[in-house]
Amino acid sequence: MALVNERARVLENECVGPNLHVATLSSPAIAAGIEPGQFVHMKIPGMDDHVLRRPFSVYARDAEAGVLEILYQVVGFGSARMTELAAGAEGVELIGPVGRAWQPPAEAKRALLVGGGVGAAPLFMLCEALVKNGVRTDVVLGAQTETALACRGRYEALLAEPPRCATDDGSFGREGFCISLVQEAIEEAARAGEPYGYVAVCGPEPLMKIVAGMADGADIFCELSMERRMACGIGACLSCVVDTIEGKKRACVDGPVFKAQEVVWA
Amino acid sequence: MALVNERARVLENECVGPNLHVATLSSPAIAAGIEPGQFVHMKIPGMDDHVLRRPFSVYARDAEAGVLEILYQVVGFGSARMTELAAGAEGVELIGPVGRAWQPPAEAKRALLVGGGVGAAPLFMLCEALVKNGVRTDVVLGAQTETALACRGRYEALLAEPPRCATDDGSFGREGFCISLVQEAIEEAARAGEPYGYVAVCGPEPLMKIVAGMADGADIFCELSMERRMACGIGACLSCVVDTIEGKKRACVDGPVFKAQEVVWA
Amino acid sequence: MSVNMAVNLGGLTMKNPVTVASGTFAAGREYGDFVDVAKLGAVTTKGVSLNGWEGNASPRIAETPSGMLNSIGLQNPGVEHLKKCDLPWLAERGATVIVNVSGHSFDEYVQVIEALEGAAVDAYEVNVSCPNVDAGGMTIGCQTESVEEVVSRCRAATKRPLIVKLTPNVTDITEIARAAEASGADALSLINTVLGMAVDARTRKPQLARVVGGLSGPAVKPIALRMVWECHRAVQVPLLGMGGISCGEDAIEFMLAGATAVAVGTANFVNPTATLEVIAGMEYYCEQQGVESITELIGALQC
Amino acid sequence: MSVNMAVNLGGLTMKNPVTVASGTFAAGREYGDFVDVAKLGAVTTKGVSLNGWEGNASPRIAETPSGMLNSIGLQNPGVEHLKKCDLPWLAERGATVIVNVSGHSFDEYVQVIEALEGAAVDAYEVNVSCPNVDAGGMTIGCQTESVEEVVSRCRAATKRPLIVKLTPNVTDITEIARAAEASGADALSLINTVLGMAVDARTRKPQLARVVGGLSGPAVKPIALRMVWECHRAVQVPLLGMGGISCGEDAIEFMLAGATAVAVGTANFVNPTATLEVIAGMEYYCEQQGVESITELIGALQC
Ligand SMILES: Cc1cc2nc3c(=O)[nH]c(=O)nc-3n(C[C@H](O)[C@H](O)[C@H](O)COP(=O)(O)OP(=O)(O)OC[C@H]3O[C@@H](n4cnc5c(N)ncnc54)[C@H](O)[C@@H]3O)c2cc1C
Ligand SMILES: Cc1cc2nc3c(=O)[nH]c(=O)nc-3n(C[C@H](O)[C@H](O)[C@H](O)COP(=O)(O)OP(=O)(O)OC[C@H]3O[C@@H](n4cnc5c(N)ncnc54)[C@H](O)[C@@H]3O)c2cc1C
Ligand SMILES: Cc1cc2nc3c(=O)[nH]c(=O)nc-3n(C[C@H](O)[C@H](O)[C@H](O)COP(=O)(O)O)c2cc1C
Ligand SMILES: Cc1cc2nc3c(=O)[nH]c(=O)nc-3n(C[C@H](O)[C@H](O)[C@H](O)COP(=O)(O)O)c2cc1C
Ligand code: FES
Ligand code: FES
Repeated sequence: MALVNERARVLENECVGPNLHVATLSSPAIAAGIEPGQFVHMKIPGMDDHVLRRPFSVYARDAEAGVLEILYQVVGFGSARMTELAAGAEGVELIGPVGRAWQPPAEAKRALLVGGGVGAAPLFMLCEALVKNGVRTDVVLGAQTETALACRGRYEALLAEPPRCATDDGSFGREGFCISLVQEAIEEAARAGEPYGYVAVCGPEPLMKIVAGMADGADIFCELSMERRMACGIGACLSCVVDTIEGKKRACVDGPVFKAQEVVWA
Repeated sequence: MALVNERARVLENECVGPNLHVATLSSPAIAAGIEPGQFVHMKIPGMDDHVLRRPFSVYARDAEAGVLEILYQVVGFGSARMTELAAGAEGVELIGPVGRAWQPPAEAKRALLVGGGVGAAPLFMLCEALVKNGVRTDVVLGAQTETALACRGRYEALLAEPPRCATDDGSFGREGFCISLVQEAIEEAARAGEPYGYVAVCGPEPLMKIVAGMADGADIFCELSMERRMACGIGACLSCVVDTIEGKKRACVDGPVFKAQEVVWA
Repeated sequence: MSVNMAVNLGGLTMKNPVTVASGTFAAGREYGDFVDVAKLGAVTTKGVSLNGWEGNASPRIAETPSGMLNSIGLQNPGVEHLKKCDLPWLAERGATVIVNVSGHSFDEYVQVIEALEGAAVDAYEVNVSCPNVDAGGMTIGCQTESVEEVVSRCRAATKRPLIVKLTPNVTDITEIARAAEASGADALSLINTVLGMAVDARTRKPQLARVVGGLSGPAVKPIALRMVWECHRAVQVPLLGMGGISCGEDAIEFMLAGATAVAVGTANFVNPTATLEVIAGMEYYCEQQGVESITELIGALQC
Repeated sequence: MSVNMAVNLGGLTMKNPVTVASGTFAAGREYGDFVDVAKLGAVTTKGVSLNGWEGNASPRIAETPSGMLNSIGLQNPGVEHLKKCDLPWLAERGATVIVNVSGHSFDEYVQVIEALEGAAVDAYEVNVSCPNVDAGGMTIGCQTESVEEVVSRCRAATKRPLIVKLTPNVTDITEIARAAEASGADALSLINTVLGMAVDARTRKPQLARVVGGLSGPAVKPIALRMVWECHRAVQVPLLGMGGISCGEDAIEFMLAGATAVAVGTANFVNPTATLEVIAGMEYYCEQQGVESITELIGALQC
C-alpha cells in the first residue's frame, strides 16, 4: 500500500518485562495494510531536541479495530520517552507500512522462526500467517532471563508445540544462547523427514549470522531482519545501508527483511 | 537570603485572561524569603531544545503555605509550554529569590503604582507591603482589554480606592493608554496637598520611560522594573545589562528594580 | 490576498522559493506518497557523480542535539542512472529540477554536466564540498583557487543556471563566495553540512564508521543564517539558503538575511511533508504581514 | 573503588578535569550559593582586559535550537578589579585559578599578564578570539601569524602554564593549533563560540543588537568534539575541551576524543550545579567501567 503518515493515539502502554514494553496504538490505515516484517517509522512526541524518528517493527495488529502493537525495549532516549506515553496520549506519528515483508517460499511446508530478544516480536505476525496457511511452524526464542521472554505466551497460544526457549541465566528453558536449539531443531526436522523449507531470524547480528550459516549449511532458504540507524525511513537518504552481494542496499525499503544469502557480513 | 534552586510542584495553573495564566507553585524556601519585586528564574520542564531558563516575577506568595503565584503571559515557546503544566506536574525548578526588590523610601506617605499589562503583577506584593505599612497607595493599571486587567480584582480587594484603569479598546475604564491617568493622579495628589513620595512602575519600556519622566517632573522618587533576556539569572554572564548613568548594570542582580533616575534610555 | 511566491534564482524560475536540500529527498520518488514534486519551487537531486560511488561504511548517521551527523559519502549510482530513471520521472510530473553535481576531480564535474546537457534539467548545483584529487585530496570548497578552477570549468560547460554550493567549514565564507561569483556562478547555495563528530562513551567508539561527518538540522541554523547574511552583503548573485529550516518562519528568516530561495533538508526526515508546510507557512506569513510578493523579503532585515 | 580524578594540563595540576568555560561563571562568586569553587578542577574567570571594556549593546543573547548566541563583547571591569576583588576571594576559598586574558592589541595581552604575575593565578588562558588592532581588526585566532605573535609574546611574559584558547571559526583548526604549540603554548583550549546569527521574522530584526554572536551549548558539541579530536592528533600539548558539555557522559566523550580536561559553560545557566554533576557523572562512569585514573581515558577513542 501507499505510505501514510498517520497520527496515532496511544491506547495502552504496558511494561511486559525488564525494560520491555508493549505500546498499543490506534492507527487504522497502517493496521489495515501492514504485512509481517514491515515496520513503522515513529515520531515520538516530546523529543524536540531529537530530529529523527525511530523505527519499530509491528508485533501484532488488529486490522478491524485499527490497532497496532509494538514491543519495544528501552535502550536510549527515545525508547525511554516512549514509556512515558500514557493511554490517551496524542502526538505519535507513524510513517508506514514501510519495507520488505517476510517472503516465505510458497512451497515451504515447514518453517523455523528464531527470535533473539525483542527480535521475537517482528516474527509473530509471520508466525500467524504461516500457521494460517497450514505451514508447520517451530519457534526458537532466546532472551537474557525468563521475564524477558515477553512473547512466549502468545507463541504458545498460537502453536501446537510451545517455542523452544533459552535464557542466558538459565531461568527458563536451556541455559545459554539459543543457537544450540536452532541446530537441534534443524537436525531433528531433517531426521524426522520433515525438513524446514524456511528459516526466519531476527535478533542481534551475531545471532543472525550464525543462524544464517546453519540454514545455509542445511540448504534451507533463510531470511533475516536487519537493523540500521535510519533518518528518512523511506529510502531517500541512504543512511541505513546494508552490504549485500549486489552492493549496498537500504535497510528501510530494500529490507529490513533480506535473504540471508544476499547479506555480506561485516 | 541565599539563592536556592528549588524543585517546585505545580499546584494549580489557571487561565485568567487572554493569553494570561496564573501558576501556583509549591516552593517553600523561596516563598519564605522572597521580597516584592524579586523574581525567580524558572526551568520549565519539557523544553529540551531550549537551553535557557525564563525569569518571572512573583505575583503573590504565602510564606506559611510555602506557595508562590506567577502571573504570566503567553508570548513564546516557554510560556506556551508552561500552560501545559497540569496540577501535580513536577520538573519545574526555580532559582530564587533573585534581584533587587522595590525600595520605597521610608519617609514616603503616599505611593503611586503603575502597572502596564502583566507589569501589574510584580507590583502587587509591593502594594501589600505599602498598605500594611500604612502608606496611602494608589494604583493605575493599563491593559489591552477588560479581561486582560487580570490583577484588578485583587487590587480592589486590597485598596480603599479601586485602581484607576485604562484599556486600549475602552472596554473598561478609560479608553487608550494609562498614561493620562498617571498624570492626573500625580496632579490630583499634589492639589490635594498629599503628593506622592514614591512612584513604582512596571510595564513596557515606553510606558516606564514616560512615567519616569512624569515622576521626575513632579520631583517624585521613582523606581521601575526592567526586563532583559537572561541566561544565568544570577549575575554571572552579563547577558542582561541595562544602561545606567553608572555604566552597564545587570538587570538580574543589580535590578530588576532600578531607580528611574539611574536608567539611561535607549 | 494572493501572494506572489515566484522567485528567480540566477536565471532559474521557481514558482515558490522552496526546494529540497540535496541528499535528503533522493530525486523525489521516495517521497511520492507525501509530496507532489510539481508543488515545489524545485527538486534538488542527490549529488551525482560520473560512474557512481559506493559511499562510506555503516553506521552512517548519528543523532546530536537538535541535529544529526551524516557520512553517507555521496553514494550514488552515477549520472546515467539519474538520466534514465529519475529525470524522466521528474519531467513527467512537471517538476523544476536542480541536479547536484559531485566529482572526485575537476574533469569529473565537467563530465557530469556534459552528460546532462541534453536531459531535462533546469539548473546545476555544484557541490564543492567533495574531497578532490585535484585539490590534493582536500575539500575543493575550502580554497579560492580550487573553487575558481572548478566553477570556471563548469561554467564553460553549460549555459544553464549554475549554482555553486559552499561549505561552511571555512574561515571566511565571503572570500569563497566572491571567488565563485567571479568564476561565473549564477547563484550560491549555502550551507552544506558542518564537520562534526559524535562519540559513544560506553563503547568508546565514534558513532560514525567514518568518525567524522556533516552536521545538519536546527542546530546549524544560526551558523547558516550568519553565512547567508555575510554572503548577501559580499556578492551580487542570489543565494539559496539552507541549514535547519523546518517551518515557514525559519525560511522567512533566511530570506530576510538575504536568501532568494531556500532548501529544506533534515526536516524532511521527521516530517515528510515539511516542504509543503514550509511553503504554506511562508504564504501565511506574507498574508499576515501584507507582503504581496515574497521577493520583497529578500535581504529585508532591518539592522 | 576510588577513582583518581587528577589531571595535569600543561603544568597546571587540577584535582579533577572540570573547570568552567570563561564568561559563564564570572569569577565564581555569583555561583557561591551553589558551587564550592574548591571542588572544581579550576575556576576559569571571565575574559579580562587591561582597563576594562563596556561590551556590546542589548539584546546580547538569543536562544537557538539546543544552543544560544551571545554578544557580550567581553565586558569586564579591567585587570585591577579582578586582582582586588575576585582573585583574593578565590584564593581564600582554595580555588585553582585560570585567568582568561583578552586584549585589543598584542601589547594589551602582555600587559594584562604582567599585571597578574604577582597575583594568585595558577594559569593563563589566552583568548585569541578577540578582534584586534594588530590583526587589522580581524580576529587574531583566524591567522597563524597573529596567533604566533600573540602567543610568543605572552609566553615571554610568564613562566606559568599558558593555555591558548582557539576559535572554531577557521578552515583548519590544526594549523592554528600547531602555530600556538610552536609559539610556546603549554595547552590548548577549544572551542570558543561559533559565529552565528538569529533573526526575528515578525519584527524583521536581528535578535542581537550586534547582529552576529557566538553560538554555544549542546548544538555545538559535535563541532567541538571533532576539533578536539583533530587537534589531539595534530599536537602534543594537552587539550582543554569544551562546547556543549552538560553531563558527565559529555565530558567523557571529550576526554575520549583527546581532551585532558574539560570546561562547562552554557550548561551552568540552566543548571547552576552543572559543574558538580559533571564531576560526579565522570566519577560514576569510571567506577562503572573500572577506570582507576581518569587519565586513562584521554584520547582513548577506538577508531
Ligand atoms: C526496521 C527496524 C525495526 C525495529 N524494530 C524494533 C522493535 O520491534 N522493538 C524494539 O525494541 N526495537 C526495534 N528496533 C530498534 C529501535 O529502532 C531502536 O531501539 C530505537 O531506535 C532506539 O531509539 P532510542 O532513542 O531509544 O535510542 P538512542 O540510542 O538514543 O537512539 C539514537 C539514534 O540511534 C538509532 N538507533 C539506536 N539503536 C538502534 C537500533 N538498534 N536500530 C536502529 N536504529 C537505532 C535511533 O533510531 C536514533 O536515531 C528496530 C529497528 C529497525 C531498524
Ligand atoms: C525580571 C523579569 C521578570 C519578569 N516577570 C514576568 C512576569 O511576571 N510575567 C510575565 O508574563 N513575564 C515576565 N517576564 C517576561 C518573561 O520572562 C518572558 O515573557 C518569557 O521569558 C518569555 O519566554 P518564552 O519562551 O515564552 O518566549 P520566547 O520569545 O520564546 O523566549 C526566547 C528567549 O527570550 C527571552 N525573553 C522573551 N521575552 C522576554 C522578556 N519580555 N523579558 C525577558 N526575556 C525575554 C526568554 O527568556 C528566552 O530566553 C519577566 C522578565 C524579567 C526579566
Ligand atoms: C543525509 C544527507 C545527505 C546529504 N547529501 C548531500 C549531497 O549529496 N550533496 C550536497 O550538496 N549536500 C548534501 N547534504 C547537505 C544538505 O543538502 C544540506 O546542505 C544540509 O543538510 C543543511 O541543510 P538541513 O539542515 O536543512 O539538512 C546532505 C545532507 C544530509 C543530511
Ligand atoms: C555568555 C558567554 C560569555 C563568554 N565569554 C567568554 C570570555 O570572556 N572569554 C572566552 O574565552 N570565552 C567566552 N565564552 C565562550 C565560552 O568560554 C566557551 O568557549 C563556549 O561557550 C563553549 O562552551 P559551552 O558550549 O559549554 O558554553 C563565553 C560564552 C558565553 C556563553
Ligand atoms: S533511512 Fe533513509 S534510506 Fe533508509
Ligand atoms: S542574566 Fe546573567 S548576569 Fe544577568
